[in-house]
Amino acid sequence: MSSATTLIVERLGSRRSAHRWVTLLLIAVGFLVLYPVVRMLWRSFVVDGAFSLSAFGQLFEARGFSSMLADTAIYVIGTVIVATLMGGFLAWAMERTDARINAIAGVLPVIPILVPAIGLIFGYLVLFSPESGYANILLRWLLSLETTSGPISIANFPALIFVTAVSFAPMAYMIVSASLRNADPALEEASRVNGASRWRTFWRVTLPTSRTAILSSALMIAILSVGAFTFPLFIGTPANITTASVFVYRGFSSWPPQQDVAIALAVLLTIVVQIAVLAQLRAARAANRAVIAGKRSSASALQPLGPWRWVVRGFIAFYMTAVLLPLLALITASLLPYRGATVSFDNFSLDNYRSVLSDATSREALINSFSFGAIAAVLAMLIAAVLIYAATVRQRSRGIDLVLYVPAAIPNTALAAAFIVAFAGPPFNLYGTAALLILAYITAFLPQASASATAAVSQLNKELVEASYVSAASPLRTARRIIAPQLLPGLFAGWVIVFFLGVNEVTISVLLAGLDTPVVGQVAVEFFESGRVPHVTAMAVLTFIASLVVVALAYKTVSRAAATSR
Amino acid sequence: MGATAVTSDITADMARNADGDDVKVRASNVIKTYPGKDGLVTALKGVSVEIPQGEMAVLLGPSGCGKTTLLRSIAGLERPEGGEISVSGRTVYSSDHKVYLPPERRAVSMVFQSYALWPHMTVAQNIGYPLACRKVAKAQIAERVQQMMDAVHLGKYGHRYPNQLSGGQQQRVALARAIIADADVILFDEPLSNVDARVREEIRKQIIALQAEFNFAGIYVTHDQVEAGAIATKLIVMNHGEIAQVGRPQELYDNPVSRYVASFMGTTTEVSGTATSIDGMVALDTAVGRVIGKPTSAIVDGDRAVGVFRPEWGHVVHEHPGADHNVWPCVVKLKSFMGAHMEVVVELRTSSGAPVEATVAAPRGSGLREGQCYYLHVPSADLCVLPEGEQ
Amino acid sequence: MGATAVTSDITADMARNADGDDVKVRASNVIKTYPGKDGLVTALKGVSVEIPQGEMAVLLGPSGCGKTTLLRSIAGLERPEGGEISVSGRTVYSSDHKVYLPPERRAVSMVFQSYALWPHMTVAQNIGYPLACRKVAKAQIAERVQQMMDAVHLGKYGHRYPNQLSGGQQQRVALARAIIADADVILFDEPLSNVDARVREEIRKQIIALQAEFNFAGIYVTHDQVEAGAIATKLIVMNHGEIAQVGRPQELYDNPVSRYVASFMGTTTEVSGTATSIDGMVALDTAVGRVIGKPTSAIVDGDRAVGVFRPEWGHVVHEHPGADHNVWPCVVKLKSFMGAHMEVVVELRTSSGAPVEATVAAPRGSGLREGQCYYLHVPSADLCVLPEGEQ
Amino acid sequence: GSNDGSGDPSKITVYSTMIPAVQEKLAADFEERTGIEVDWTREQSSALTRRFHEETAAGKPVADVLTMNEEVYAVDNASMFEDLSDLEGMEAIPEEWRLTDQTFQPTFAPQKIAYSKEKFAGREDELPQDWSDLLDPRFKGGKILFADPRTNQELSSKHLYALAESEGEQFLADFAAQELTVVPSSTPGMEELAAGNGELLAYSYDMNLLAYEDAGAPIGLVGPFEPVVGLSFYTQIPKDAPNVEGARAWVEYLVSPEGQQIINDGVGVSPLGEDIPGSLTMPEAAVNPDPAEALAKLPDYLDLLGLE
Ligand SMILES: Nc1ncnc2c1ncn2[C@@H]1O[C@H](COP(=O)(O)OP(=O)(O)OP(=O)(O)O)[C@@H](O)[C@H]1O
Ligand SMILES: Nc1ncnc2c1ncn2[C@@H]1O[C@H](COP(=O)(O)OP(=O)(O)OP(=O)(O)O)[C@@H](O)[C@H]1O
Ligand SMILES: [Mg+2]
Ligand SMILES: [Mg+2]
Repeated sequence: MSSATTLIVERLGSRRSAHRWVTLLLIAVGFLVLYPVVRMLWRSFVVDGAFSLSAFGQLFEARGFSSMLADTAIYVIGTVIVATLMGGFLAWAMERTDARINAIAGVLPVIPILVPAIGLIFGYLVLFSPESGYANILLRWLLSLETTSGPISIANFPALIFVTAVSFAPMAYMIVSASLRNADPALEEASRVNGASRWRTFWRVTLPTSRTAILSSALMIAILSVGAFTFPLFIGTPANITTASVFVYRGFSSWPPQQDVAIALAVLLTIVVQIAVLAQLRAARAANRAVIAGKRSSASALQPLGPWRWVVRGFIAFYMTAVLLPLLALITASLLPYRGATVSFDNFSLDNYRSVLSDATSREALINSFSFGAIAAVLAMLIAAVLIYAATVRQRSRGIDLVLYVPAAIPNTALAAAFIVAFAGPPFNLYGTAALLILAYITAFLPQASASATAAVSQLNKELVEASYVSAASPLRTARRIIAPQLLPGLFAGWVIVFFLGVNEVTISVLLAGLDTPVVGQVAVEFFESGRVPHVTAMAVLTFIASLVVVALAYKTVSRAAATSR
Repeated sequence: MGATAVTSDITADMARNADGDDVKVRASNVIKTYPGKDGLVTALKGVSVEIPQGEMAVLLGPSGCGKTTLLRSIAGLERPEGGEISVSGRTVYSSDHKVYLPPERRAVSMVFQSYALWPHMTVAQNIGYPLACRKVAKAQIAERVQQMMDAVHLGKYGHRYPNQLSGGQQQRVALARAIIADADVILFDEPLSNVDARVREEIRKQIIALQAEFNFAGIYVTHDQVEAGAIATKLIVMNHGEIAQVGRPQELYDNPVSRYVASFMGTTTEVSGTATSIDGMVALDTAVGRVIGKPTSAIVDGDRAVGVFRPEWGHVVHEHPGADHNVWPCVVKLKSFMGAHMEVVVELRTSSGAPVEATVAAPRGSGLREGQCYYLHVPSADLCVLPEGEQ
Repeated sequence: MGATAVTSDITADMARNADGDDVKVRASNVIKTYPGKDGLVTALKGVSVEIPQGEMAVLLGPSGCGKTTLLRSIAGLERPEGGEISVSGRTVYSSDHKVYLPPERRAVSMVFQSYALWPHMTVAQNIGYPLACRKVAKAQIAERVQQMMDAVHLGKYGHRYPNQLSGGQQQRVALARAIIADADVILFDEPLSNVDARVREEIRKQIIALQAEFNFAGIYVTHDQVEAGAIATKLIVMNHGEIAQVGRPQELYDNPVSRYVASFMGTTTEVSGTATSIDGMVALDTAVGRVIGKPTSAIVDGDRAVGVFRPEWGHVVHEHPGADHNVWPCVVKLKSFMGAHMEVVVELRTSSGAPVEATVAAPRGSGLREGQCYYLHVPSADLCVLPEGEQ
Repeated sequence: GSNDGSGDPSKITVYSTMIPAVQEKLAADFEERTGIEVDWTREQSSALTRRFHEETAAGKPVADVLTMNEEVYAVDNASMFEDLSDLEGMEAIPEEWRLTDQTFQPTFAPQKIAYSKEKFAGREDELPQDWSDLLDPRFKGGKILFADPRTNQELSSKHLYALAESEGEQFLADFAAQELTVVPSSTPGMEELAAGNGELLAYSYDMNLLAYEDAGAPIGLVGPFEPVVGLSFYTQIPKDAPNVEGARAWVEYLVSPEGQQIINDGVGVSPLGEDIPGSLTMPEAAVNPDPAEALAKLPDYLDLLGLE
């Protein structure tokens, strides 16, 4: 290395400049997250240079405001309860009982994330549409019902909540199972040897000790369901259910627009969610009284459940079915010329795939979505990892947490609109570019990236890093050789999540995708609106399969890199 | 003046010694396997133990030898594949009769290595939990908990949460919780490995005192031989899922039956050679010449055997002690201060050239200097001769 | 035959003893505070230490007294609020001159309590890392790493990952990594608290041997007084962020200046009373009568003071030893087997009625029986008289 | 154009709500004639208008031609668009097809009712003949799919206004009492119908049928019923379009007989009337209620329909 490069590398690697880089990054991310929001608020609340809250007045008087609030409350609370119960119960069953099925322990939480929301919804529609739904036809035949429709309808609140919960349960599963894995199983064993039955132990020890994890997963799911859009739009509309996100969407997308009202609602949601996030951080801090006094027993004790084991396994199987069956239905539908066509080999063909793949735009969209998703996921994870690591090192995380979690509370529609307002025109002129989409994806999925990065960073042993410093390694070298390999597996998990979210994103894409930069979500909506639903299903299946391949390849690379970081 | 017997003598002895008829834990031929990476790992290869009331059996052995597994099998936290276990005369597990009682239905308490205090309960709630599970009346629980907290010197800490206590205090809460339900059998899984040396000694004494008071049968796991010796009335040394030797600590210290047990009971120096019997003693021909010692297990003439002695059995002296065997000239390599005595590493000259090192305890102030030459003498009555084999 | 001096004597002594002029670590008046729940916690209240080349200073003290904080301040992992620290004559921290060098720019290595081996690197990569950071040529690194692995008996384990090693082996990798870069100063933070008693002894000897070979200045943190005594050339007892006493282990063991230091250096028995000086000795009027001992720090006549003795300073005998002081009739309460000796707890009768307990070491086979009466004698030259005050 | 890199004279960008099949044909034919390449995008009207509006507001115009269905927007923002009066062929377009000087309609798609041929097999006579037939008890219980009026508010409110005027407001309440199945918009409604859910879809258009006819799905259309409303495709050229010249050429092509034929063949009514082969005939009773008035009444209609 020449002396000049050495000097530069040393400069880069020195502590002070590492510090400066982090500060710079924080400012950049803060700008990315806050500037569009502020611009949009400015446009809505500053009328002719004077600050005005009339938008809120309009909001409160808006048609259907109160029933929207009620619907949203039912939807969010119901989803939180069902998804947390589902995910928490699965986590407990897999981590703590002999109902655990080793073969699926690793993939159980991932599969529902792999299935795009739109695919899951179409799958359910295909299964349960009142007259032609495969499941309904089968049920009518099994129960020898004389009717031509039913017996199961998904155009109602319970079904909406159930489908959403199936999709969100992995969040609860991942958080709760991580906490169970970290908790000492001896806590439960101690209860048993002290005379408590299995169920008493569950209620008195397992539940209270997982309280923090359960609460934080509930919050995560609450945030997700406040922002959830696809589920309530497709399943909720026929049931006359309007949640806040659909309300905002209508405000933005219908013409004449009711933007100010929509923004006022978005602001309201943001405030509520931020309060919830702060409350949760507080609670987590107060409840942080884990006693890990000494050496943990190596035994990963799985409680024998006796005959209950099969009941619990039954539930696991039910959950897997709830995820995989719609996927099967979706694949079947993608082979048929239209949804009502009779299921027979004569009708099966790859025509839908052929038209999707022969269409230059949809081909381009697939390629774009995968590359944008991958790039956005890499950048989001990088940003989240660096900032969260810096926050833990400096033990001053509030500001960073706030910046990273703000987007959780902004409905994607509002976020996309804000991005157009802020970045489309001069001086940025990003309209219609890939950069704008990628920036928007990064911003929108920062919370998910941060949650994964937090989990990864919390696994990092501080002494491993310090050991590198006392070995005379510069901060840059330490980051590269010690911190990065340690974080890699955890960050990869986050990358997968963000990648999928990006590839399957619809709301932002519809508003921001330019003519030269079509993406899957936007093209799917275009297909849908031009009555090309079979093409949408084919596209969803293609996306699913391609995602699997990408993740498998990426996993191979990462696991090779991390093969040794056990 | 001679020693005077006092009346408390017999009672005290009763409390701490075995009463042969009242066996509280009996395990026979217990077998336990775990699925490992390449096939099954047999953690217990047919282990049998008997612990009478009032006794404290200590399981001693290296990491992975199966100590915890045996304890967990007795508690009901693991289900063995074979054998039989009874607690207080009641069969709690039997492979032949397909009996398996879950932990909550065995009269067994356990102190966990990680304490396993419930972080969401106060000290008083933690200690009172076993009583609450047994449906004891509230008022009575409060009273018993207070007594128990006083007994472990935690009287004023009832309202604290475990994370507000020091390690030693947490340890005592775990002890109190194990003892309060008056179980016949209490299992201790390395309860002192996490506390300061100072605190460790204190709690160790407290466990002995509590046993005298509550008269339970105890099984205590450790891999520290000093702790094992100090607390055991019966010492069980384990090796790879099997029992290597059982007896009083003194027996195992003085007369180990294998090099494995000898080295596990404390520092040893070894010299190996070929054995010849002489009058109940054994002579070994070794690199440092002829070594004479007592056999503690069967030695066949002509076989390879090892002479073993402990630091305090050897004496480093300035002048030749005059004995006609087991005396070697030596050079002091290293002196370490060990409190009551100095530990001295000496080097013996050998016929082959490669030097043999021996570790010997020397009294303080014996004037030994590093690098100087002395004589090492080990009386043949102290030196044990053991079969070669696994160490 | 008398003791023979060999030539290696002087060299060996040189290596392990202090060379007063070559101070490698000098900390003066170091102050470090942490934000606590209610205001600041002062972890170091102005600590000064000096460690010359080739010395092994041991920091001994209870949990939370600031040992780790001092080590981390020297390594640069913490930034103190006041004082000055220099390593090998170079100021690495000074509050007055606003100097603070980050850890990677100090010539200091450190062994962490948790080993802190990097799980994604092999043993050889772990050990070679400090050299790689110093831009040593690849071929040379490989060679040095192999040497180092041989030195810690891990020659064949270079390609393994840390999780494929036993605790003791991991510990040796950590040692090798700390030593390979030839740092002037190596810090050890309780390096042996996670390994088996058996392995601990072995590695302790290895650290001493490595120091003799590489001649670094070491600072070693522990809270085990036996370990401290065995490894220290200079022992520093800390108490609440301050230094309680500094000296050779033997000095601190025999002549502690406070009850705190006395109790930290090993088991003690205490009797308190009112002091009167007699001929350089001090007499105490206590509940068990008059006790005579030597003062190891200033005692004022008429003040309350405490007589302190260690188990092996007391002798439990069948017959009255004939001395005219420090002899008490006693009853044996508890006998524990401690390997080389028995530890005996005896109860002394007192004038007030509340009995005083004493812990005494008795040789094996001295025939003491629990519950019987004997005499306890502590020669006045051994018994220390210390000011009352914090224990 | 005012924007860097977008003033390429050999290319235009068309924002349009016309169906892709028509767009494709138009673009290909236009390109062949003029050598100007056409980039087109098709979205639902409100989304497209919104996109156009955001781009213009952000000073980053993309579209050279905008064809959508928002009358209010076209009128209110007339100043944003080029005057089209002097374009070749524009004089042939009747006055009532020209909303303002800046906006005209190249086609009109009357609203019809779609039905499932399967469900009506053998009882085609039971198909509704006018709006009031929809109140028949045999269509009660989720059999009528109804496109959510909140999605396309302007068009829906015009339709509901016309219905309320002719049938009386009570009609809407009675209609809702049939237990409608609400679908997000007319296209997913077609999908549901094809999937065998429901018997009728109110409402749909000829152009929606194309995709299903190709796939062989059994869907047919009835109507239009009086009062007829429908989709008006308002077309204009933004003043700050990157390629105004190209856009003018495009509009001239749209009003030419060739363009008109492609646009209307089997799916729409041409402003040039019967002269255009394949053009639908304009229903007698086509009404065009005032959009602002209709929009103002929309909340009342939603109440009557029992929608939030
Ligand atoms: N749950 C388990 N699954 C697989 N193998 C296990 C399990 N528990 C223990 N083992 C294996 O069984 C053997 C005995 O383990 P055990 O925990 O009883 O040892 P130990 O003597 O208590 O050791 P330590 O002193 O380290 O606590 C070991 O080889 C261990 O790896
Ligand atoms: N990062 C920190 N934040 C707040 N307080 C701290 C921090 N690190 C140490 N302390 C406090 O400073 C004091 C000294 O801690 P230190 O870790 O130096 O003790 P120690 O002597 O090493 O104890 P141990 O033997 O338990 O390791 C303690 O009261 C501790 O609680
Ligand atoms: Mg164990
Ligand atoms: Mg420490």
